[in-house]
Amino acid sequence: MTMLREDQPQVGAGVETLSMAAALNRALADELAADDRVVVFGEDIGALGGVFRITDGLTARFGEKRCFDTPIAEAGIVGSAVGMAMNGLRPVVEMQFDAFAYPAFEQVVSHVAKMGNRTRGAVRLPIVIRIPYAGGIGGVEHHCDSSEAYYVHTPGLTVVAPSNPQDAYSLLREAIRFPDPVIFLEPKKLYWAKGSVDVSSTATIGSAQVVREGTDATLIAYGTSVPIALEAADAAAAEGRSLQVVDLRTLSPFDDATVDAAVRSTGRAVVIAEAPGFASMASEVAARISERCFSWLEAPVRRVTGFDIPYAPPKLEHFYLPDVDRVLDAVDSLYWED
Amino acid sequence: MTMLREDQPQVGAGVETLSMAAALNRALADELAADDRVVVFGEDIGALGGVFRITDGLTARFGEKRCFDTPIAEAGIVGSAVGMAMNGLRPVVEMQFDAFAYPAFEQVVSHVAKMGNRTRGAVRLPIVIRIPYAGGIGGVEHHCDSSEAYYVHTPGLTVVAPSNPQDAYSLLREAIRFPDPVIFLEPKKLYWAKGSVDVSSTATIGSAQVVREGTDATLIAYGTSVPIALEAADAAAAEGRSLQVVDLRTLSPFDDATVDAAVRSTGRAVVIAEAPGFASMASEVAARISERCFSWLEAPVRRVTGFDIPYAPPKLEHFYLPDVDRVLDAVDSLYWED
Amino acid sequence: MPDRTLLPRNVPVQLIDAAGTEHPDEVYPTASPAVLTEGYRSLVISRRVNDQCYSLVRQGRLAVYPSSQGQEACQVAAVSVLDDGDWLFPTYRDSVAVMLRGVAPADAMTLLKGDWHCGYNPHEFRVAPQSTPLATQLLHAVGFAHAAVLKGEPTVVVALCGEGATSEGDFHEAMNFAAVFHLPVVFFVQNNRFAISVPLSRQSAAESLAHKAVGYGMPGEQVDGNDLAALLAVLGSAVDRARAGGGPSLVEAHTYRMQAHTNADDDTRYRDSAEVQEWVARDPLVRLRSYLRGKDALDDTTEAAFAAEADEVAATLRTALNADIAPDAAELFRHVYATSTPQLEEQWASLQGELERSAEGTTP
Amino acid sequence: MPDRTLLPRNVPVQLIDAAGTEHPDEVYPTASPAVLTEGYRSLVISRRVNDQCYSLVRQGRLAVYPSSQGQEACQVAAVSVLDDGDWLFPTYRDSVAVMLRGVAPADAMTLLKGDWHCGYNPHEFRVAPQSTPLATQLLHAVGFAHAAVLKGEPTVVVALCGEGATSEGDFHEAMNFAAVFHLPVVFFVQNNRFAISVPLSRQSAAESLAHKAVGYGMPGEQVDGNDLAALLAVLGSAVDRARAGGGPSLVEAHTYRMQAHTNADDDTRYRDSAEVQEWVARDPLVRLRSYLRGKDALDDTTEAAFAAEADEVAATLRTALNADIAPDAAELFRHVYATSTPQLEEQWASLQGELERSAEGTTP
Ligand SMILES: Cc1ncc(C[n+]2csc(CCOP(=O)(O)OP(=O)(O)O)c2C)c(N)n1
Ligand SMILES: Cc1ncc(C[n+]2csc(CCOP(=O)(O)OP(=O)(O)O)c2C)c(N)n1
Ligand SMILES: [Mg+2]
Ligand SMILES: [Mg+2]
Repeated sequence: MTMLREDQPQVGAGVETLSMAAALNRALADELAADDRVVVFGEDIGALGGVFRITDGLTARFGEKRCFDTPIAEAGIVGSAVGMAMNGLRPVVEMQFDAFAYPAFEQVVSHVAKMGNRTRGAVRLPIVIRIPYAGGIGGVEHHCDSSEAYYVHTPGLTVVAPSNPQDAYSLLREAIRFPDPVIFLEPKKLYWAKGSVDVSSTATIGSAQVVREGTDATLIAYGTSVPIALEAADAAAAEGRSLQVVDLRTLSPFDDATVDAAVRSTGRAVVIAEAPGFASMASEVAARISERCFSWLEAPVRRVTGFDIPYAPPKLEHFYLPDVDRVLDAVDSLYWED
Repeated sequence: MTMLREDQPQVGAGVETLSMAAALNRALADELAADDRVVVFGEDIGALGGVFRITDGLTARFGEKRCFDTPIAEAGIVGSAVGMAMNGLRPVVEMQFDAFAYPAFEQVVSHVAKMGNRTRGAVRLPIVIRIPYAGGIGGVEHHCDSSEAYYVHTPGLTVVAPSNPQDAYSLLREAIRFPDPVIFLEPKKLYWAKGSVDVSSTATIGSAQVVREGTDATLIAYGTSVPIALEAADAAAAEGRSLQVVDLRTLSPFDDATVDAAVRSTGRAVVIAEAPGFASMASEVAARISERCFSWLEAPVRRVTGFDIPYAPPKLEHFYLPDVDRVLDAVDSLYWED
Repeated sequence: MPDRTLLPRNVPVQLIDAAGTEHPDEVYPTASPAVLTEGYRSLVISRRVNDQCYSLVRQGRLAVYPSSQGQEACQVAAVSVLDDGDWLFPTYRDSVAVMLRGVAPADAMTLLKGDWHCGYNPHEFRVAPQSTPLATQLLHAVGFAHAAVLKGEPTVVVALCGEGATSEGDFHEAMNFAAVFHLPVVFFVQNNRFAISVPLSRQSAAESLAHKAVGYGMPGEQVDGNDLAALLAVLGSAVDRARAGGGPSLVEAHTYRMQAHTNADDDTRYRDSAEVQEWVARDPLVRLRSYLRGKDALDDTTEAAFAAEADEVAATLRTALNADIAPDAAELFRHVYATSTPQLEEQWASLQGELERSAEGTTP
Repeated sequence: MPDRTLLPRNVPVQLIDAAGTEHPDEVYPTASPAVLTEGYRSLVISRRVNDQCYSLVRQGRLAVYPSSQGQEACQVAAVSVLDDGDWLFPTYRDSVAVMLRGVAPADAMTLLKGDWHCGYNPHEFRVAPQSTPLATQLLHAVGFAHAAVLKGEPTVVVALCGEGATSEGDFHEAMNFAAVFHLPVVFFVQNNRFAISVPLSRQSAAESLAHKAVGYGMPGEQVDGNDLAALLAVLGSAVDRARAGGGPSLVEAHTYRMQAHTNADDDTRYRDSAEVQEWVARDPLVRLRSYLRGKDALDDTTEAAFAAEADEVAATLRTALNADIAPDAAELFRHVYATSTPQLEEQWASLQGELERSAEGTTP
């Protein structure tokens, strides 16, 4: 196996309309083609192509040595990824659903996150752990957790959550090329949403993006909550309120510069995330903004999050999920004096 | 085994001076004596009495059936506690150090936290998971994690962290009697700090306490950070600044009433915790206060926390740990206009 | 099961072969025709429930259905060997076993139809909630049995899992705890050859899964998982052993998952229909029927009665699942804690506010 | 190790008994006196390092020391069987093995003396960082070997753990992955009878730990862990087998932890000194010395040379650890990520501010 690296994707340059699932599949294929140190493995990701088909066709195209099924053992998957990365490969592993990543928690927290530090950089772990996250797909219990809080709290991890096919493509390629481990959270319910993807476009891990300009208040979202924020902004616009939307894209490290500038420009902020709100990513965003933008804030930072309960089952998830109305209610509560 | 329950401790009523370690040991003994459904197990907790001696003498006094060692398998310990609780016992398990609780993470998040809900209350799990947490003891890697963020974010768990022998005693007894699972975080470095303990005193899980009155700013702390907050308040008093100190005691559910009232009374707040700050318990406290006390706040809520790095080793932990100076610096930054 | 030979037999115990012919075994007796006829009745009902659920999921009445079609003999045997006070720890694929334990069929499908709870009171039926996180329930089973021993109760626990789940760390920890504490647990692995798309060969390189018992110092045995008679004998002996204080054991049943993993799965992506066809010939119902017919233990009348009973169970299930019951949002908050928290009270109040506003039509 | 008998031998392989008498084995050859003399040299150095560390921890120069006293033959053998390009995955108790692999003794003690890093570049010595979370490193070893196979490299990996660690789920998952993917890994369990205070009987009810191999379909063997000759033969054959494409195997060494778990432990709480005394008689150095003396392979001059060399190693270690090196706070932030983050930059700046202020004496 040579250490070949090419900066340009091997196939399919140009712009196409793809679902996020297809964009992720393409990103994997393009990295597998570009760098033969990349290996993809996990449960049901070979012949089946993954339960969400994100790895569809990869074994057929790249062979059993590059993309293969493992026994069902998540600590085993992540732990052996650690060893593979130590031995020069760049493993991309799939956790089937996010609650099923928990058996790997010790490996993630005590090794994946810490190896670079405990070897003074002599052993860095370029591992990508792909986790389909969040709900909205009518999944039964344990299939719709939003587990990002566990990962963003863990020093040493880089945590990414795209909200559209373009970012999914670019960020996954970037994550695979990243020198450090990346937790790559894929918003399940957006897998089938389409968008145009420029496969030659690159991404920077660590940068948020203002995805809609607005002047009255800033909505801060990531992953599944971005489309809701955008919809809410549309609805608010119809009522004459101009909402800015920031897509975090990378949760950790956090893009303070973009977020601070956005919030300071409007003086009001709502953070939207699907996970239970207590001690969550949304808490961090709210705490940071409240501290860093204190003198700019006209109103308390509101959080629209999941309730602090186990994820709701299919029949009740519409009660649970943050939606446009809930976002607009939060916006309404931002001490408007006019 | 009968279902005997007595409301009064069997031994040693009265007030005594005890270390926190001794107070915890006493609480276990008193509950073992009071309720024969209580069983204590874990790694090295039998003959050895636990690596911190918290279970010292319990096997000798109550026998192998009430207090026993298990194979080294943390998921095994927590998972079998689930089954025991289903079968009418009240297991109290020890995780040897907090990083060594991670192998049990799936059991904790997917079962311990959710069983009551998924059985509509038909199966509640009165389990106490004791975890010696945090640093300051010169421990080598993996021995000094502060992992509370992982637990407080998980719906269905109750998370307690005492800061003194009295609370340690009363809260542990209460935790064992609690109908739901409790994550009981024991601040390692305070194990040997002494205080007077009234074994007849009872505690309420869910209530914070103002442990020092003050008018200029509120320090919010728990576990290891409470003594630091108190020391800082002493130092500030010498400089003419009156700091109030709140000891959270229970991290989840959160005592908003006490905290809100405290912060509103001073208009300034600093949250102190040893864990890395990002998306942590301290983030939640800061975010809540910033939102709920917005109109009362004269300054941004400051957080004095661990850095977002793996816990520092013995030789460097003094750089890492929040200390009095850091707290006073934060207090100084609270927009004092006078 | 013999008490202390280290290795399991290297072929699965079989008492009635696929053609319905009996092969008497020197260790394991074949149950009486009366017992087996009763077992056949359960098989017929179980098969019917599997078929009914297959339709219900296509009609959108179940969110998902992991069928045990082809594995009904395992389902029936796992429950038949239990005493009333014994406990069963099932997985998501064992809804039929849950039902056979007394839970109303529609209640057994509660989670699968999209509700937030397991559908039954575990204590009432001595059945744990069906577990989805693989192998985790084995540890609960072990703890349950441990408590029984500590309390001096004669409970035996049967813990179910698939062959894929044996790869998880929790399987190992459960087996080891059970062996070290010498607990009355029977670990019953339904080896249906696939874990979703992944074949057995990717889960284990061992001689058989029953051989895993050796590493824990407990007896193991392989059994033909489509032979109800063999299952009753092997599981029964394991349960007897456990109850007599003989400790845990591991039973591997060789069977086959005849349908896709769930309705959401497409099994043509990873297996040949020819392989599925081979297993049709080993159907657990067909062979038992032909055995009982041969013994004159089953006549047309009885068969018709069983069919009618199965129809009725299916009809009840259909009716129950076709009923549209409005979900109650309050249930989301009600059971998270024994006593609600200030935070949940606030959150529920805010949701209630939303619901009231939208009921009042303030939202268009 | 024989290729495919299911069960390990039921007694540990022993070539040289506690009295120094040889017992030739039909499968495992005894290494030449020259090789064993070289091994004896390593044993002498290893013992001396253990003794030196015991003093250093009492002098506060090490934060903690988990001694391998009594287990030196295992430490020496684990490293001796490796080719230069092979990898070792050690635990916290294997500092001596790390040193024998070429790491300077003081560097091997880096973590134990209270620093934040493992003390050596793993790639330079083909030794993974010593792992504290039990059994986790076995999976790293498996992944490392898997990568070697995928890249077509001849690397063999030896993965160490204690008998207590075999109870962890990660042990199981590692064994299983290695077997399913047929990887060149030798799992080497140092069964020193105790996991801190917990005796072997509380970790396993199996015939032996080597019997666990059966459940994965790999060969297992027990060996006298205080007999360097037996260890070299059994581990050597396992390594050869792995290199030849024969897949993984499990070796259990029966040995004894002569000192407390670490200096922080009080072993009088859980074991009799009589038991410790029994094992003194089985010391790995004593028996090898008497064997080599009997073979006239070891004379006073050589012994004196070994002792002198050991003294020198100990002296170097002492000097290095007695040096007070001021800790550099910047190191806390430097290696967390390949590229630092805005948050860490801010945090480091703020710590730097504190340090400068206190250096300037603004804090009294
Ligand atoms: C810890 C965990 N990891 C992954 C999954 C996803 N998953 C659900 S069923 C399944 C296959 C299980 O196969 P097996 O144990 O053989 O049982 P079967 O479905 O064949 O009855 C997988 C991987 C899960 N439920 N839990
Ligand atoms: C996952 C995990 N749980 C618990 C511990 C705490 N611990 C450290 S050493 C030890 C005993 C290990 O015993 P064994 O595997 O026999 O190795 P030995 O110390 O005897 O060499 C324990 C319980 C740990 N390091 N990791
Ligand atoms: Mg299966
Ligand atoms: Mg040991």
